Amino acid sequence: MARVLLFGALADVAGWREREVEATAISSLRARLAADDATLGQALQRPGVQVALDKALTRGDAPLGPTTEVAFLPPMSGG
Amino acid sequence: MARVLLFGALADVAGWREREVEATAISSLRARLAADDATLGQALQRPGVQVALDKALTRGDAPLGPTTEVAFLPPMSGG
Amino acid sequence: MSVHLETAPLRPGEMLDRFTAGRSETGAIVSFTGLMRAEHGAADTLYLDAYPGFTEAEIARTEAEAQARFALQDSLIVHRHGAIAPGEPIVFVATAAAHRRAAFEAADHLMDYLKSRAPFWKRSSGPAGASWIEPTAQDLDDAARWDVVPWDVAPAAEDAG
Amino acid sequence: MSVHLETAPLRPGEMLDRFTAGRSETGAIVSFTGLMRAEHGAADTLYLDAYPGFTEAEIARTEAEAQARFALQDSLIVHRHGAIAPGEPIVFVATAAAHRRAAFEAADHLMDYLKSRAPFWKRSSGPAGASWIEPTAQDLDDAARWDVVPWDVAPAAEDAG
Repeated sequence: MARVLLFGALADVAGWREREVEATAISSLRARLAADDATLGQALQRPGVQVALDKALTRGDAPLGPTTEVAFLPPMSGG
Repeated sequence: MARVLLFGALADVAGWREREVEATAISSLRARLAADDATLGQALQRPGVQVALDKALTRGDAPLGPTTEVAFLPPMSGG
Repeated sequence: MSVHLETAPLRPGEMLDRFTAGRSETGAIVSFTGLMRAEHGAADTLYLDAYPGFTEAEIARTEAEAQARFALQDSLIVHRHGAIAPGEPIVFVATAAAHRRAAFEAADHLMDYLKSRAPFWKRSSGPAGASWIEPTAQDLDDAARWDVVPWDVAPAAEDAG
Repeated sequence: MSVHLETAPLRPGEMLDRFTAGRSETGAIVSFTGLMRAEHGAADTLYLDAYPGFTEAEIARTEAEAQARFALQDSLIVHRHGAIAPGEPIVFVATAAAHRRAAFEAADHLMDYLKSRAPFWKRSSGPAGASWIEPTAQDLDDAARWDVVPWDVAPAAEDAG
């Protein structure tokens, strides 16, 4: 059960900001989110969307532990 | 009777900051101040010392009215 | 040095006084307060999304770089998130240094970073609707001004304040 | 726009809050607070001589030039005179503009003028005695930075804050 967080426009696209999702890797998490919501699945693939695991930016695939926090971050706009 | 004001190091040299002096022009005022205090007379001639009449900078000689305020300003140091 | 996120309205005067108190070797304190503009009625709410924990940590890295680069004595960054109304402060930055050039440049640099690269997502709402905002070309240019200077430049010697 | 001389201690936070209040089209407020440094015990009093009436009027001319040059919405300059103790504010400058670059540059410019050319005469006292201080070469260089730019340069367009 990863804890998934969406920010900015991604949360608007999905209609939620935070959700528990069963997944053991970022790749399988992406597949599950896309299966539930194809529009969100596409939005997560857009260039500039970054992924943070437990508040540290990561690239590519990575395994998820049972309590990992996975955040999908659209391009940062500044404050 | 001009009202004479001294600022900064000039007031230290003279030992006073403000005094009424009988004079009808800047030139005669300078002569009278130098006659009373030769060190002050010299200090007032130093390059960079400016003169303001009624709070407006002036150059060269100028007549003084009975209530003119004459200020001798050493080089400005900023705050 | 510290970075804070707040959802309640910011109080710049109180923050400036607290930041200024008890400094005997500081000659210069610069503060920047960024306010939400009403855009003459075109904007009525700015919503700033942040990722608490991540956002402060990312900002703190840039703050630490700025402290070293400009020989700052201290700095404070307080950023609002959530819904913000016109006229309200969005961000407060303060920098303290022995001399004014360093304090000005550090505050300027921190603001360029905060406005263009910091981990926030912002949505502006008004009578014409709501939209998510990307940094402007000017914001990116402003931030890039600092990239061309070597990081180990020494601050220029200078008089008090 | 206003210029004030004060003999009582300055209150930067209060001045910043009053300057900031009620602005719906201001995106950026920069403040500068110049403090007297103790110089690790080498300085115990700064005495600033001013010529009330003349000093404010001269500063106001530069303030008006800065307002036009940087398209400022507002500015405030409050300068202490008389005897000042270490840690106390000497000067407070605030600038308000739609965008941050103008507010930063105007405050920076005003401070360069105030530190090098404004009509004050300053004497620093410490254990080693008292002496009248002239502007440093760095102060004059800082002030001269602004002389090479044409006065009618338009401020660059830029995002909020």
